[in-house]
Amino acid sequence: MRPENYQAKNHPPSHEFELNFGPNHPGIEGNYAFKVKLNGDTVLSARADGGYLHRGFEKLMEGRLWIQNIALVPRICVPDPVPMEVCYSLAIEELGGLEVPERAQWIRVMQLEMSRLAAHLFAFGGHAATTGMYTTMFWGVADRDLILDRFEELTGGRVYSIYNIPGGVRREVPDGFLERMSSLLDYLESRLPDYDNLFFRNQVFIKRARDVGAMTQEQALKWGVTGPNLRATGLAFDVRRDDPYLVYDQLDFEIPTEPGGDALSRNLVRRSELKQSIRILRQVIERLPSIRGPIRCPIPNPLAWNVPAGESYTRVESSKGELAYYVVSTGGDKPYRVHVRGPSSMHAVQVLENLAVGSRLEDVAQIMFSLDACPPEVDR
Amino acid sequence: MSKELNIWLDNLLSDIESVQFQRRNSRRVRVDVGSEALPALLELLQGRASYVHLSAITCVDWIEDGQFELVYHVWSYETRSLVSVHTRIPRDPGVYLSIYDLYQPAAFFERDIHEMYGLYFEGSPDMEKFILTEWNGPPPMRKDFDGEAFVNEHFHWEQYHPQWLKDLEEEGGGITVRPEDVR
Amino acid sequence: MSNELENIPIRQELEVLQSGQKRTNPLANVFDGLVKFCRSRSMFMLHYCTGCGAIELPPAMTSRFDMERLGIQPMVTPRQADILLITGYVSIKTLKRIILTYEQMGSPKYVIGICSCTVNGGMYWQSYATAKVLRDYLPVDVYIAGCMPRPEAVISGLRELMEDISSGRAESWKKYYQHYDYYLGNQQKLFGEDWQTPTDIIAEARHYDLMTEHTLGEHTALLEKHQKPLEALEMRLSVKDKQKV
Amino acid sequence: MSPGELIIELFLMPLVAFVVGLGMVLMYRRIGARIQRRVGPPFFQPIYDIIKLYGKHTQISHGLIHEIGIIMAVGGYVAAETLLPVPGMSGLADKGGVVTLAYVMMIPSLGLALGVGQCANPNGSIGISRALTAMLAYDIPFILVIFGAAYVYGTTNLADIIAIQQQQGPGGWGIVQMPLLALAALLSLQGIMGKQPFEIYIAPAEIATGPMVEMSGKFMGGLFVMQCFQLYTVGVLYTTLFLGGGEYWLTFLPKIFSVVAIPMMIAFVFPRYRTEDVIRLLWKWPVLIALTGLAVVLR
Repeated sequence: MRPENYQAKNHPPSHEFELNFGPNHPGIEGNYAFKVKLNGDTVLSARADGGYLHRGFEKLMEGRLWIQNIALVPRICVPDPVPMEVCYSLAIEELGGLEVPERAQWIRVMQLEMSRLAAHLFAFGGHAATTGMYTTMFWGVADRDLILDRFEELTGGRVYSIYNIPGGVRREVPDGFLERMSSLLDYLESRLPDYDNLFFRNQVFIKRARDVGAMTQEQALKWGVTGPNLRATGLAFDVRRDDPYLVYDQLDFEIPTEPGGDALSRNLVRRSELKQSIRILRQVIERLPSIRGPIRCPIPNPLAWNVPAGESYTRVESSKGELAYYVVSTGGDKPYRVHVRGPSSMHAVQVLENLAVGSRLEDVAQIMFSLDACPPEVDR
Repeated sequence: MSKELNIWLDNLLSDIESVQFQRRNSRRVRVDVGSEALPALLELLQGRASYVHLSAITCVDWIEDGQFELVYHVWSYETRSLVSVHTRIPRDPGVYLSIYDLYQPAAFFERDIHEMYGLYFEGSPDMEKFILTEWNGPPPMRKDFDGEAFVNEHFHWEQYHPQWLKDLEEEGGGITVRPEDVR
Repeated sequence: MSNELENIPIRQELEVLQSGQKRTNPLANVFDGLVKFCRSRSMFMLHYCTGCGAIELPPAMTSRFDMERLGIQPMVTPRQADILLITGYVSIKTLKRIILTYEQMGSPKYVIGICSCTVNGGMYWQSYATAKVLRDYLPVDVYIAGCMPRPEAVISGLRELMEDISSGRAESWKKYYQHYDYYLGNQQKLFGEDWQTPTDIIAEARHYDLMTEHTLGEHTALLEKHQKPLEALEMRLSVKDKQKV
Repeated sequence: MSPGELIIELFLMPLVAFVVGLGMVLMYRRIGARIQRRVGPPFFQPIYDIIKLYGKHTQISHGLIHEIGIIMAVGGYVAAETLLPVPGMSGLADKGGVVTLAYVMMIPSLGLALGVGQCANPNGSIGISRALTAMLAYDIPFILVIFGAAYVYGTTNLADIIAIQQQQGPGGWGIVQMPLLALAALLSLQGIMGKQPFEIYIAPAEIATGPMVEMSGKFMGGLFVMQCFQLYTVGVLYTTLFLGGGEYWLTFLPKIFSVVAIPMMIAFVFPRYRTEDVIRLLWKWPVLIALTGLAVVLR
């Protein structure tokens, strides 16, 4: 049977050609596409093409109740959903003037850090897979699954927990959860040397990832890079420390940086952040039993809740970078406008296009995965 | 709030007219400015006060006032504070100036606002469609575009009427509020 | 419109086709059975994350749930794939690519709709950008509902498909040829009248001997009217260095 | 040997190679699964895959050259199997010899290049150009090793090489006589098999599995069969040159399986090198080791 595909056309002789990357391509994170123009193996230009995951969240939210949107927001970033819920809840709390009980804040921090651990394990696993080392991905995803088990125990949902509501969290921490969490952290810590040997100190990987997609600190600031990608250029900026929310100002943690600004540095930053997240979680486990009190403040009937008019801009540090929500209320039972500023909207479009130029074809996927771009955040 | 910011904000008031500012808390400042003075204000913020990071540009459609509100959120890594610059422009004809020269991340946000609201930014490097390349309708985020009506017109939903429901209905029960009624 | 589809007696038709295919040679029947069995035990799934449900596929594939022990492994191009997993909501832009991908896959091919969104729009029922009922556009073999279904549910859905394949029930790919007019009509309604794909489904239907009275109709007539001759994808080329050429 | 026996052997040798190769594919996938801490595929998985691929309804051909390419790819290895002596069967080994074998082993890559070129898929073309470059890289140490081995044994006839080694017992095996050449051969084996870190020409994340991108149905099945033959060929060749061949299947099979297991285990703990790094690495270390080995044996 003949293929349906196009007949090859005779082109004028040239060294340049265009290659489509995605949307159906294993070198793409999620459902995203870009077109690269190549000369031999060198990329001359790249052009991103998004919208494959567009659902019109911002429009949907305008048509739903404040509380209904809680179920909608985690879907905006699938690998790292908890910061979305927390950020949206923080915005409503600021608008409605709600005081979140301290215990709820600590539980939120715990959740955020669990989500960060899971997302980072997923991120460098994916990066390893683009360079052909599937073992790291297999291990990383399996270890991430153990964190998802704890999520399930705490919230009832594996991926989307819908656990944070304006005013606090939905459920009390189950009995014995903290002990199980603690033993999970012990396990993850014992796994870290394995990951080092297999991946982060693997000479072949270092040779592949060094100087790939490198940017200087000035470039990163100019392009609006945030999160681990910015820290990989040597600037110690973290929303958790510099614009603190919840109880992060009471926690003791470091902000790891790397000088290189390349794919290797970005991965090493994620590797160090795993350690910091484990450290934060240990502090939470230690402090949480001593903090008693309610887990949420009373809120009006959510089905007829008119949030006071005003606007708020809240930011949290997700595993990808700076995540922000701009919420406008006109005093109705639905938001007037919600704008989601996903960190990947910078990384996956401009930064990727800029970094891809001059790189090699075999490094394009590496650049995308090392930036940890999350296409649903871009498309929304 | 740090000291420099206070000094700087005082200077600013003398520099540009029609600027109102409001401190919301130690790290958030809201500034309202006329649309003609906004680029100059942002230039000052970036050049003189280290607000180098453009966090987001948000567009809000105030259809009753016939205006678009543009909010520029800029962050300073040094003073660790966020300034939200609000400005309003008429909804019609919906053209404004790009701030790409000042902040490169603006390219994405302006492109996004262009396809979602139909607001054109002069001087932006790339006003091509990005997300809605295969969308022929009006800019969907405008308030006068009714998404639900569009959906009801173009799509239909699966009918679900299993045997157990039929049995219930025979006994006089059944669904009291059907999904169609809610929609 | 989905009622229209239900009225079409697909099952009976297939049984007729299958009994027609029953060969007289007992050895050939054994061989057919073997091939069917192997099909069910070796499923290559296309590596295409169309929506958020794709986040539960890596756990299902990797060390914890290990799909490979059921003979399922990811494949990279549609040419080699047997099953297309539609993981979650499909935006209209993605749906076009899904149909292109589906038509490029080699028969027999199977479609699995994962997540509630593929069944009925799910929580995005209000959204202007997502298609609501997947089976209007493609024949679906198995639906796995849930938002999102756990890896266990994904695997149990795949096992159900395995059983369907080995018992010969999963024949939906034939439905696409037999009722092409219906599917094309829905696609045209969503994508516009000039929608066309590079694959000549009608010629393929003739090749497989799967033409029915539902294959051709008003929509395929519309397709022929708008069909442009297929050309190579546009390539912008420039010759920079003439001496090297 | 009577012509009748020869014909039976010519038929039987590729068949045996295919069956043993299926076992090797299974071993490859099981080793991967164990390293990745999971169960792995069932015992008959490789054969299920091949039957299924040949049983697909749609067999998309991109023209005559595409089909000829796959026939060359599989046929090249089938021809190679008849040149490789195994216990009880020596086929054409007397007439061919190791030099012919080295040539025959290049045919599959060239055939693949022909077939993929016909597909006109840019990913495939990039992949095959990488594959041919990699071939250039691993063939130089490989030819040096063959030269050294032929010099040591004083013959290029594989049947004689086996006989010489078996007369002297394990002490006379190639791996004892010329350890450096054996090491160089093991390194270039990784390249011949195309496993990580020399896997750049497949590279799913970059060029969507390169040469295989347009292969479907029976063409893909052909490539799966080719993979069985490939693993078998490299295993048997290495065993013949350095591990004394096999007198009985009972000793021969463990030898060839353990030879291919080494590159398989390496493959799962390394990412892939870039093309230029592949060439740099393969032209540096294995060639240096092989040249030193040659100097030792030529002294």
